[in-house]
Amino acid sequence: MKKILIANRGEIAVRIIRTCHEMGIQTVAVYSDVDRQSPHVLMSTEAYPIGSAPSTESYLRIDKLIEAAKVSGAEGLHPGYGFLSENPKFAQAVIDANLIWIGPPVDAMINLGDKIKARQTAKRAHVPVSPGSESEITDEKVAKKIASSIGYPILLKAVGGGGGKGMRIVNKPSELSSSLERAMSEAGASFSDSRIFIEKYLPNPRHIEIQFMADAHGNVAAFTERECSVQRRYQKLIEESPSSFISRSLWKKMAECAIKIVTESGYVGAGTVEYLVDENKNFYFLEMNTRLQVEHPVTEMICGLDIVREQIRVASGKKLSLDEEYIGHRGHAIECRIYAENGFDNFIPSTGTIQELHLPDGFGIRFDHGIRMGQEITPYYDPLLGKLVAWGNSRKDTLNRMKRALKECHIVGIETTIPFCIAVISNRQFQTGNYNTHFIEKSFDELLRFKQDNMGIERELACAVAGIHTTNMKPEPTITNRKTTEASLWKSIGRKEGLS
Amino acid sequence: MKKILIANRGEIAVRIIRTCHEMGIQTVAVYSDVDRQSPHVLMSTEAYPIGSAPSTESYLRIDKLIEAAKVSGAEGLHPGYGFLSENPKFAQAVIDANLIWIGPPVDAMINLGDKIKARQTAKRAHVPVSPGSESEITDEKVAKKIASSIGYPILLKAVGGGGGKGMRIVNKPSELSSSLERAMSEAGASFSDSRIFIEKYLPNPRHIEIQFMADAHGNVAAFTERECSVQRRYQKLIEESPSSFISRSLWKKMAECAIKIVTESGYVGAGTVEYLVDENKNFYFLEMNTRLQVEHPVTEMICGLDIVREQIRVASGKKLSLDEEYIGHRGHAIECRIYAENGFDNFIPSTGTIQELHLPDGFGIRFDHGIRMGQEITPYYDPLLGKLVAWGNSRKDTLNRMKRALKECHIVGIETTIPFCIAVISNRQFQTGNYNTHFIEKSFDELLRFKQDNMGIERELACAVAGIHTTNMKPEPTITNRKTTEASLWKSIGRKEGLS
Amino acid sequence: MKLQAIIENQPIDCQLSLSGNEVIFEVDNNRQSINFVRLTPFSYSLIINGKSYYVTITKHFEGYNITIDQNVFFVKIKDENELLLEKFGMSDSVTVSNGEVRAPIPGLVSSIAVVPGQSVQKGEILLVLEAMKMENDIDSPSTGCIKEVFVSQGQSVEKNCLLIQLELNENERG
Amino acid sequence: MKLQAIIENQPIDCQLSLSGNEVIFEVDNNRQSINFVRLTPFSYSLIINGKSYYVTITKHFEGYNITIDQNVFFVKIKDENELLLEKFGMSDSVTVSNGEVRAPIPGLVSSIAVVPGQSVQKGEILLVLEAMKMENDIDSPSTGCIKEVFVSQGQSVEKNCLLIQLELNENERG
Repeated sequence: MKKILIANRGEIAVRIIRTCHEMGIQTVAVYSDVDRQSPHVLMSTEAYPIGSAPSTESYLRIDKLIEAAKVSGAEGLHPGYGFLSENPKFAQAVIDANLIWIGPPVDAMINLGDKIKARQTAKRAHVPVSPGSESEITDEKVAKKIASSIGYPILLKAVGGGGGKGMRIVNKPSELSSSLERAMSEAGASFSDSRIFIEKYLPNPRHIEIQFMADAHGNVAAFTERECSVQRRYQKLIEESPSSFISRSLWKKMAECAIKIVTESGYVGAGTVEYLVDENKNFYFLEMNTRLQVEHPVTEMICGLDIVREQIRVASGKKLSLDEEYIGHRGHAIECRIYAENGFDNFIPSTGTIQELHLPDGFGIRFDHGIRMGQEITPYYDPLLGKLVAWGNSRKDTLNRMKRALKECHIVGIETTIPFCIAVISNRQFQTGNYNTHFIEKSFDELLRFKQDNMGIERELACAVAGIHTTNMKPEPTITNRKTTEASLWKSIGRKEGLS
Repeated sequence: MKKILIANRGEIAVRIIRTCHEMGIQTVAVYSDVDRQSPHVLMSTEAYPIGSAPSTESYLRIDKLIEAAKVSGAEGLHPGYGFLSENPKFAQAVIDANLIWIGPPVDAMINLGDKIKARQTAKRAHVPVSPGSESEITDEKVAKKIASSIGYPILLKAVGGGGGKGMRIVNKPSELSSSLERAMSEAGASFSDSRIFIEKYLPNPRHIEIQFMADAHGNVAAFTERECSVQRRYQKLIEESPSSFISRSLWKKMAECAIKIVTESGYVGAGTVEYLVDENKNFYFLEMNTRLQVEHPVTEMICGLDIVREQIRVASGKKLSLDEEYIGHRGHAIECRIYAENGFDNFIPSTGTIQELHLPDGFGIRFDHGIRMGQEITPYYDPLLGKLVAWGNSRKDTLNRMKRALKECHIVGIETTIPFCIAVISNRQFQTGNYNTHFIEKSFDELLRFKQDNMGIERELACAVAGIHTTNMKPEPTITNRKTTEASLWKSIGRKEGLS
Repeated sequence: MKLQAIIENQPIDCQLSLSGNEVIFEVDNNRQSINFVRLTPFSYSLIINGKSYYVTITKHFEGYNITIDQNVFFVKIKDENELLLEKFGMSDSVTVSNGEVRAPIPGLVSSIAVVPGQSVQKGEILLVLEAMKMENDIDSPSTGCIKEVFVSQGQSVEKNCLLIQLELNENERG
Repeated sequence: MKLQAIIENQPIDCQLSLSGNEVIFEVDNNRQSINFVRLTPFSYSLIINGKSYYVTITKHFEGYNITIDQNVFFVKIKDENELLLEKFGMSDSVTVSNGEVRAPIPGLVSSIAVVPGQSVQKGEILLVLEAMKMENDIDSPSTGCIKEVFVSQGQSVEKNCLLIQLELNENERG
């Protein structure tokens, strides 16, 4: 392939552009009106507008994406994650337009992307699956019946996609009706598919997943597990690999199951099998992600392989550049998702302009992001600004390095999850490696206390800075003086611009 | 150690601060007047002023450095590279002040930092040494005699330090006098030591070096070789590891020699043995660097070890965290030094303000730098802004990744070696791996042509942008309109400042 | 110069005397000498007794968001004139619960659960605001009656946009 | 609008018509439509027939340093008025070799090799300028006689600072 269209935005579009350029492949970016100045547009070889800000008018418009690919002469299309990446209709439209779809075969997407079919596929492959509904929930009555048969609490989940969207936990029958309605509405908005199914709610699970790569020549490779139990609102916040909870022999079993599903479904490309693991180390198939995942860099850092590059190679019909089936690792890696959200205030999204940007760097640090100074963070899309990844020889070294890097990262003008991530990384429970998917809710008070304990002398300092700033910035009080100030400002602007 | 003073500035001070913070060690930065706003000051736990801009008034002032260490309560001192890092008097003063010197023992510094004594030490350790003067050159007559005995061309080199400072190649007797004078003056200014010695000039050598670490418990570890043949003015520009020229068996021999020198000199800490290797793969001891080297990240990337961390551990009396003597590598790494210099105009230094900064990132990329937006690059110090390092599975992958990252790096407001490094990385000769220390001078025309060939459509585009910029920026012609512009500028400033 | 800093709603009286890049900062008779430089429009470097602080500052409502070592502080400053006005009861800083329901975040009104005239309990859902793909319930801040709904389904709203006006019960007024 | 761009000393006549974020740019009857946005005071994004360019621009002497894809171009712009003045012979852009020796880089004068009244050959060393730890020879641009030396040893000089005034031989004047 000589030219690839990336049907996405933000950090993942930037991430894919980087690998394409390293492979000597030209890139085609697409952008909505509010993304004209976004990094993926600036970095790409080519860029085409595809509509207005709401993603239904741009990044979810199959027709416009195909048209941009045709106009630009792109040979392949990479969907990234989110948006249309797990939509088999989109994949089919791409293939019908004689473009190479950088993703799994459409059949595999249908059978695995659809959460209900995925559970059936897993069962056929003899992979353990948790109790739940065998088909979609058509009405409340059916839901009530299934829920009481498997026992509350239960989980409502979207058939059409993941990421916590359209997901609701239901503790008792009285909550079922409104939760079902809300879940269906969210699922519809996020995936254009409002179907919901029911799953048994496991009390203290860890979220463990197996990333794999399969080529069209029958080669499969499964990587060391990723632990993704630090979640808020069912969305991952911090991921690491390897997991402190999973022995090599347990990993091997989970990896074998992943490969069984790949074989059963005729899967080709990159994918991830997600499991829930209970306290007794029983694991259950949770779902399959038929696309590149947000947290894929964690695996790249410990196995030394560019997963996007493998995706492109495989889509071109090439063999995997790996010759083993079970891929080991070197050291430890951890990822903190930097969202435009205030972690201590219910992860409320923050919008605004990035006034200044100082990013961490140095040995073992990687920051995959899609932001730049002066950029406007709008409420239209997912608030993920970037992913800070640290690598180290041991888990302890890696956590220390991550903390250093988080403290070095200054994204000025919006609130981010950096302070929250620092609190998590500094948390003793987290440091022991003994945590599950309830970590954030259970440790929230402790995390908040950590933050407040670190606000000693700095309170007064903040007052001093506000005082200095106010005093320094104040326009002079009289009209006469103000004119002078204006003139000198004009001069300083001129100087900045190089005019004087 | 709980607190370390870093007697340096720029990227290396930042690099050392990072490791200290990861180890939970507080840092003390020192700064000259012009460095008050430099990143190493902003990132450090503490910072103390040590004098005016010229390094003789600040970074070379032993008394002020020791005083800052005392005032701050630092327990150890890391000298970085350059400045006083190879000065045994400084090391002794640090030790006399009851501080831990993070560097080799003073004796080893004297015997190896002094280039003449180093050659003698190498000879005693049965390591091959090239022909040259056995002692320092006291006058021109002696120089003439030695030069004619070993045969022109010869090389004049500073006894007291490296980095190409005080180095001159002399082709014929008539050039000797003025070259000697200039070399002595430069050496004096750079190392407070104007002594010069003579070495046989090898025609087409490759510069290969062995990084090693030794602890106080008799453990030594030698790392895979670094190739540093891409040089201008005897200063390294691009380094990589491993070298395409060195087989594993040749590396083993060079590493063994390095360990012999360590044993012979009773060396403890991090150090590098530099060799010249001729076309027949004979290697000669060139000199020893008794300090951390600029290019140490290349080794860190392929061996997965933080060398500064090992330095600090060893200085604290701990054992190396390596248990093998010969350290292998994974993949390939390359470093481009980003200097504030125009590589296509005789590497003329460039000063000015960094108006904007966009740094490369992503898998396999590391950028150790000491700059920030708004920073003034002054002529007072070494023009190294940072070091861009790429890692990849193969040399080819690594070069492709480096090229991508160089293109992503925008340091606006000053000229840098980025365009020159792109030309080198894109050069076919360089890509084959078949190059020596004359690469830049011999390929210069080709590199320049590459640059010019890439300036096609962009010439017109540059005109368009200049036109747009001039038209957009122009103040309105009449006084009345100008007033409005002023008012709106005032407003926009206010808005920027958040006043309105 | 005397100033009052209101940090996270807590007033701190302080005194500031600037000369060049040095400032004497005094709180509760505790004097500190601070060396400061403004690095950019949005950041400062402070050195206090050798300790180095990198501080960023951006305007936020009527005050500033100030970040030190990744901790964010919201600070408002009142100068001598403002303090004097306040002393004479002329301050405008008193906030009243006036029944206005404003958008806490920018987003899209995905559904409206109430109509004018309807009575609502405190905590009852008024409308759903969709932002960054999540649906956020906007609950009633107090018990009362819907006076007016200013937005319609599908409408994009800015942060702080007035969404709904409540008629408060007498005892709910602030 | 008609403009003349002088790029690396080569004049290019061009025509520019801006409307909003679109500009029609014409050189030699070759018209291009460019979509542009100013990202920051020092950078633009251009999209031309789908091709995306990130461009940075900083003031440099009387023109601009413009960087596109890591290539740096020095461009001066003359507008219609300036072109008109030039047509009537009123241009001020003619440079003369006037015997001035200026500092090509900022640095420290580490030694001076000449004294006033001394004759020098073209290429002879006049003084040594130390910058960033390297010693740089400043050679005489032409044969002549030293009229005045404006700097002394150890002095720091800015870029473009007048170092030495030469009295040129008659045939050396430009």
